Amino acid sequence: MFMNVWKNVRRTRLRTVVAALAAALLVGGAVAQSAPSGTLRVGMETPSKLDPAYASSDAEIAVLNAVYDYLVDVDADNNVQPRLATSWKVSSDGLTYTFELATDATWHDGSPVTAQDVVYTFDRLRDPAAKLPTSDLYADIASVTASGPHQVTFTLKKTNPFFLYDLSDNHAVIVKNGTTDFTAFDGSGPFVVQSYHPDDRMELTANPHYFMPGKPGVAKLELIFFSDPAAEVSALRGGQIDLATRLPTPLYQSLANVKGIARLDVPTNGFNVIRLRSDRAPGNDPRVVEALKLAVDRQAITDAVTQGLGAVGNDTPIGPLYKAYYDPNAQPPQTDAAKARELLKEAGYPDGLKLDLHTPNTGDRPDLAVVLKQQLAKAGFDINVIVEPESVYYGDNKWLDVDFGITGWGSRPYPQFYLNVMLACNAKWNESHYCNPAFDALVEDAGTTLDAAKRVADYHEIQAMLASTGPIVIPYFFPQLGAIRDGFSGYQLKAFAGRSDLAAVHAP
Amino acid sequence: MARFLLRRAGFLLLTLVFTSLLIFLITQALPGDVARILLGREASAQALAQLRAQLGLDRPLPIQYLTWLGDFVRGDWGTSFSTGQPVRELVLSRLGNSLQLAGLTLLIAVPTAVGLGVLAALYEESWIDTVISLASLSVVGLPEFITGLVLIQVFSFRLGWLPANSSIAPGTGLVAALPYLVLPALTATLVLLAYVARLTRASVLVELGRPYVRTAVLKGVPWRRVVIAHVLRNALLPTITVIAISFGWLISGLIVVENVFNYPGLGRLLTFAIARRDIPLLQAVALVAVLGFALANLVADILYAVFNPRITLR
Amino acid sequence: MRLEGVSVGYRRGRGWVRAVRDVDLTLERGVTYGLVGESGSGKTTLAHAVLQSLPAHGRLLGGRILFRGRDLATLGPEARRREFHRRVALVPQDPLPSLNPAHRVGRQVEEALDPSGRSTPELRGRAHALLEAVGLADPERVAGAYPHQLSGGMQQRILIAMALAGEPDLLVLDEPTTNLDVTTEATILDLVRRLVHDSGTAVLYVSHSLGVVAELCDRVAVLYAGEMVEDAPATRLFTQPRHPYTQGLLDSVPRLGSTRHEVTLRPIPGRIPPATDLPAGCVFAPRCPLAVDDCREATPALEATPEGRVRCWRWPEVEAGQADPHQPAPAGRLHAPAEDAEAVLEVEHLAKRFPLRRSLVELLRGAPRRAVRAVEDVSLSVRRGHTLGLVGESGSGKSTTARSVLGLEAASAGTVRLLGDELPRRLERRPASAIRRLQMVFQSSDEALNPYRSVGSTLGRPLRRMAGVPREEAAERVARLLESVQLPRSYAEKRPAQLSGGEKQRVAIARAFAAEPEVLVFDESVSGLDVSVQAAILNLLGELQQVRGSGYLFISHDLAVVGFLADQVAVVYLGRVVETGPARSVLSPPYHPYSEALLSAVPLLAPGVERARVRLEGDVPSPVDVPGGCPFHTRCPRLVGPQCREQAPPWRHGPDGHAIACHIPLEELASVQTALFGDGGAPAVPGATSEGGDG
Amino acid sequence: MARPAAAAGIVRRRSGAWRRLLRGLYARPSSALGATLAAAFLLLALLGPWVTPYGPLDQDFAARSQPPSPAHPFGTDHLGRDVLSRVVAGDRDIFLLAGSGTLVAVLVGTLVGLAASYRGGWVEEVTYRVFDSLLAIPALLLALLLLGSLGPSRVSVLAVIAVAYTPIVARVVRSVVLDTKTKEYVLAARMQGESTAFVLGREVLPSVLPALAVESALRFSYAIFLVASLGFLGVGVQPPNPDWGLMVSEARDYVYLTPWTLTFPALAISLLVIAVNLLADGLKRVLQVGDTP
Repeated sequence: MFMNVWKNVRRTRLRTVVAALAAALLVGGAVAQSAPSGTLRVGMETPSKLDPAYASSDAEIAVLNAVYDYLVDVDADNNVQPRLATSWKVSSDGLTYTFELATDATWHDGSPVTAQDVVYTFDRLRDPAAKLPTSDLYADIASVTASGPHQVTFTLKKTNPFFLYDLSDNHAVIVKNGTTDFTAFDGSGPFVVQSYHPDDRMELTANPHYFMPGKPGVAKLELIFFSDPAAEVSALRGGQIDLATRLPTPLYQSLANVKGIARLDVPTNGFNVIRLRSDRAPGNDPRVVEALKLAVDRQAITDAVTQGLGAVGNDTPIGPLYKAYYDPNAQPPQTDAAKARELLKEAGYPDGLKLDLHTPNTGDRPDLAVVLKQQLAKAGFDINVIVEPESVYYGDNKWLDVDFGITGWGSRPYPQFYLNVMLACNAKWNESHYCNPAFDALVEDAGTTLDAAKRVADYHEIQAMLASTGPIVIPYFFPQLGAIRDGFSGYQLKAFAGRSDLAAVHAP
Repeated sequence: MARFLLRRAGFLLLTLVFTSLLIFLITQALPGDVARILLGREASAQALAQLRAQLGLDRPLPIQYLTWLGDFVRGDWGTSFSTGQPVRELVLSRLGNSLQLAGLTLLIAVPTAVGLGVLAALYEESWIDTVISLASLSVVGLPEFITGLVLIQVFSFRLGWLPANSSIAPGTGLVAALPYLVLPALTATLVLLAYVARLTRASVLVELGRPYVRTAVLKGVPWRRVVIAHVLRNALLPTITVIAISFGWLISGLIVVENVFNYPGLGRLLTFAIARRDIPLLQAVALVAVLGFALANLVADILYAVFNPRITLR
Repeated sequence: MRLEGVSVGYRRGRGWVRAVRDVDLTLERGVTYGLVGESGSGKTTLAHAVLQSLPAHGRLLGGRILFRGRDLATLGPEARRREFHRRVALVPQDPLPSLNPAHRVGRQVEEALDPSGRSTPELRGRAHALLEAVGLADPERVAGAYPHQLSGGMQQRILIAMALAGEPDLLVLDEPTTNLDVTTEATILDLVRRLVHDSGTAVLYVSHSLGVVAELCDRVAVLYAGEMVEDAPATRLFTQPRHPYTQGLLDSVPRLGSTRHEVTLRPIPGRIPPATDLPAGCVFAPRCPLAVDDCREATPALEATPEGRVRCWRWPEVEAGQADPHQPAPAGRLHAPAEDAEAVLEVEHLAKRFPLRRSLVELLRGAPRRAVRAVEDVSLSVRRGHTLGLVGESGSGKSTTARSVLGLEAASAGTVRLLGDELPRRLERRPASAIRRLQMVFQSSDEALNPYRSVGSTLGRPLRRMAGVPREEAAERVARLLESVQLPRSYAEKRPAQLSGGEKQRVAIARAFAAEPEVLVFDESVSGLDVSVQAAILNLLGELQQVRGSGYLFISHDLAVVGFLADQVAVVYLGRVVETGPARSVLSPPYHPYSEALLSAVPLLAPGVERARVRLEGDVPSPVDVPGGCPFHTRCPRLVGPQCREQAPPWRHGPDGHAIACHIPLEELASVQTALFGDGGAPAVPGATSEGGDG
Repeated sequence: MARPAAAAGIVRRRSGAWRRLLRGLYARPSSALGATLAAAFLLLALLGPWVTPYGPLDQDFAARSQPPSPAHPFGTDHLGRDVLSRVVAGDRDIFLLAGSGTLVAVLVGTLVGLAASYRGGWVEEVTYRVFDSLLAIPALLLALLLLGSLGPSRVSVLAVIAVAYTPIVARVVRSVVLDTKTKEYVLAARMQGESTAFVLGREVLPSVLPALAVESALRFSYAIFLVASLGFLGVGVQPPNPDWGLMVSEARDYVYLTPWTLTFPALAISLLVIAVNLLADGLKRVLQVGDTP
């Protein structure tokens, strides 16, 4: 069971190493010579919100990542890497971070990137009055100041071991001082937007003044939007695009042995959470929660829904990707439908429990719902599956209200995020309405302590708690699947596909 | 003639006013809070209220309607909720693409369908008629999304003749775009084909049975001339109306076809707008489509009147 | 052209139905050959066979058709076009559908001159000449018009012009005047007679109308159930027919001037057998007054007679006067109604206008609202037990008058009184008792009955609702009602589709009588029927009136029928009554000039008898722009001066309540007009069925 | 005494009409095929759960993505669901959705059409002006707008069909009513003081029925199309319902792996639409209804 996961991880790591080697070789050779050349055509979902503060989907982040720069970046192995900040220092109390910015970075309009731009960016994102989606994330920043023309200093209210990761939040691309209208796409990033046709395509060219050496590798980048992954794969097969990510499992599988196309597969910490609202009946009865956990066969779900490509989950958002933080010993109870049925009877549902299961109609969630329905039926749950468009499920906060639902969560480079926003008592998106003071204390400690060993211990305890009694089921972590046309080099697919570095890609 | 046009245009206007009201009401009733959709699941209540006021969503409905219609007529189609881009440019650029596809479709479909219909009628109950009837019937049963998939399999993947995907770049010239247009146009054609061919056949048969055909034959007019100068001259008149009606089908068909082929036309924009609850965009696309349909009908009416001496253009 | 033993059939399922059997016919130059028969006789099929224009499912099953000595079956399509189609011509029944709606008339005539479709000034000149030859005064204008812009008479003239364009050897006229008004019919017949005479081509004239054939043809063949039963020169056929069927037809036609009190029509019992179900032996035997056992077993051959041919076993006896071919006269006599009967229905100054929509432009300009003035000023009075005949051509407002009286259309002005009570204008506002007392029998027998309801259900409803018959008695009353219209009781189970035209009309009459009305309105109620059936219905109406004492308002365009049935007659033109009075007075001089033209136009069953011809020029004016002054002045052949155009004509009263609206005094009219048939009321045809005419 | 006899007569006549209709349909191979196929689909829809080997949602993990075999004649999908059972369940679904949607449209369209066009005047004017505006919106566009507004559910799909097709049915009814209301037997009924309801129901309605039968069949075939298209676009019936269009849409991702999951629902849509079209054609011929664009 765990072998499977580790095999995946190892395989990917190996591939990553190979890719990195290749890239290094290329870059090494390129420093002297290469001007960007060739065109890369990327198929992706249709983005809509391109204001960094609101952008959230993979496609939207991919656009931001190409047009703008993050202060720091996170690589495929979850290590923090320099981007606009070339180096940084952390004070010994862990409350002051000082960043040195690249001095040769410029905006696409030619003006230089300065510390003021960074200050503006984060002041905007953390402004409590504006109530942007990032305001909570950055609530513990005391100040952001330009300590020099190219030096920025962040002061924190309390320690945060993940602060660098927070600074690399998807929303946190650095924008030019004073920007409020983001339709001009005046970024500092590797690509310059030439034209944008919403719901159709975006055409970009290499930024000739880009400050990172050897980047971008291609002279032209075309982002082509698809409303339908089947059409996207048709385009890939037909040679109209070169790269596609976020492929559904069957389409990914169908690309095996297709000449000229290489498949990409990385494990992620992205998951679908099946959550039972625990502050009211029937979810407020621990026996019901236990029955749910007993009724689910996570391995079977992984096999059926992800065709075995996913990593089996343990009902906790802390997956094997987090290495040391992950505790393989924190296991939900062994699948036992009979015992579950017994528990339901004890909880007052001798004839079974009727529940509506709400789920958005995207990704593999409808499939998950269907498989779940059948598994739960054996334990006496009578599930009525209600599949809705995302706009209905998320609209009017329905997802935070319903008793039983499936919600998708994207992959993050560190686990604290999930705990803060979906499981702590006062978490903003506590959809399961889980509230456990002991749990909250552990979360608080893990999120502030600078002691790595302590943090690992906290996380292990959290996992044990969630696996046994948390009102959530996380049956698997889905893989990130993609495919790229042969001849393109340097592409390294990340768990969150939108953060993959398109500037590193070289055309044949 | 001027009066005829004026009256027709008057009708058109009336229909459009009704229809726009309908579209406005339907779109206004869309579930889900527009502001939340705009700001995403992460937005706060305060930001939502602020945005609602900013969008005028807190005003009474009639005012909203009149403002919207007035703005629309004046060419201010608003800003797309989801992309923040001006709606008009977006819709107009897509309209061009859709018209291109629709034009090609009609160019293929109409002569083929009319030809087949006439042929089937002239050889009524012969094997030619049977083959044409069977072929058109089997095509009737195939929804666009199935024919599209089949055509892609055959012409793109098996034979490799045509691209499987039609996401053409904006500003692609017609000639360069042509290979990308063929499969979608063919798909859309198949549905129209059967409909137009069957009605053409029926119309030709009706005319063939009319006494004036016998009159012409008894005059000693050669059969070829009887068919062309007498029968077709009258039989193709109702076909004009049929084509106008099938334009409505075409619009429906293109919504599906554009999605199957990822063709950047109005149809795909429409599904995008619906998925994103992008109301200004949705309203504009719907109105433009309805306007197109109404204009097609107007043109058909005028053509019909011009070619039909029985209607006096007063 | 010669037809030798021709049989024509239609495919029905796997087999063939022989609609025409074993017909021999020779058409010669200069001879006008009449082909008469009732519906179902096969005359149209025969005409199509002659023209080689049978529908796709029809085929020549036996015999040969020779044209100028060549068997037509041996011709290829191109040869047929050149050798045959260019030499024969057809004037069809419906002129409008026979003209291409999309081409100008001139082009179509030119095409008849040169079928290749060229258009040269020379051709145009010839076309204009042709149009002039058929009596179209302004060929330039007519040639530039589209068919729908011309009147029915003009359209028929165009078709005649086209038929004559190729100088055909054979001209087939297929009921060319059936759908035209009687005055138009007369002018067209005049035209045909003149043209045929001038050109000397062979003519086949197909018609159901004995009168028209008598007027026009040299020789007549009678068809019955697909067989030719008699063939003789017209003069002989109409005076001394040899076949009992021919005799029966002649006895069924009401003659102008004969009334129901003087003459009894002798209808032929039964109906024409369908081609799918022919009797053994002589096809006419089941309906024949002379039929003996031999007739029912052996089929007679078409035997030669001194001047013609006849298909009857007993013709020599008829010829010798030993057998009486007449149908027996119905028992019982109709006596004249009481002269002093009270008026049950009174209509005064009835008017009905259908307003036209104003366009937006007109509305803004404040233009007055225009209207179709279907009925302008009609006053009528129907007495108990009497029949008032209302005559006029199409467009005269007869039907609208009827509908307004009945309240089916709300009248625009005027009053309708039933038994002295004024009725509301809309039917829906009228009390049930008034609705019950005033009933109507409609025009066409095909639309008169709901095809989806059985006869019993159709009749039961009014019995229960109007006559208050309790449910349990309804079945019995339906049966009695059926018997009263001489239908078997078992017909209650039948559906309209299973009935013949005459039977349907009987049911319709029964339905109207179910409510036991005081007044019945008949709107062209016998016009669509074959003569033998029509005769039976007319007799029935007379008997029913006698028994029930209802007043009839009888509307028809057929003067002979009206003259036969009516006690009083009113003549309408453009929505106005122009002449009214007792039937006998109206049908004899002095006439209103319009009535005179109508009467003069009626074909008489008397070949060779000459009489005054009064013909009307032009068409009936549009009811939207009714001419001022006397509405008839645009067409009046006796126009006297400007007063006709400027002043409404005064009513001039004669004896017996006879009144004429005309500027010419009665005496003057009487002095210039002659009786238009016989000598003022007596039958015009010697030997026709006068009373007690069995002999 | 008379009444039972009359009732028996009516029954006999009714069955006679049915027999004539059937005989007419079976006189030509094309309409015979259409009628047989449509009847087979209907029968399958009625018997569905009793004849299918598995439930439409039942998963057999051991038999995922199986090609057609004796155990699974149409194969299984990626979740181990039997495609045959799903297609049959989808058949039932399509009759329930497209069928009852059409039925509602036909009923409402007939009632409104009858009443408005018989009544005439401004009622007719307004009714048909509104209907014309509805018809000015292409069907799928209207469906998408309405579904967007009502939210995707089975009831919404049904409502959409009803709203989209009611005006068309009303139009057909109107053309017949306008023709029929001046017929003499209708006038005769008025002359007998019959109520408007009686005139509409007993005198006018029967003449509307043939055209209505043909139109219903045609509408049904378009409704199948529409439901499938909506399912395909993802705004109609939602998973896991075995809607044919939705099945095709879902199976698009699997076209290379398990093509049978796409083939069979696609085939089912096509066959049923063709069958209903053939049937409509036959009805048109037998009931002698003219072609209308």
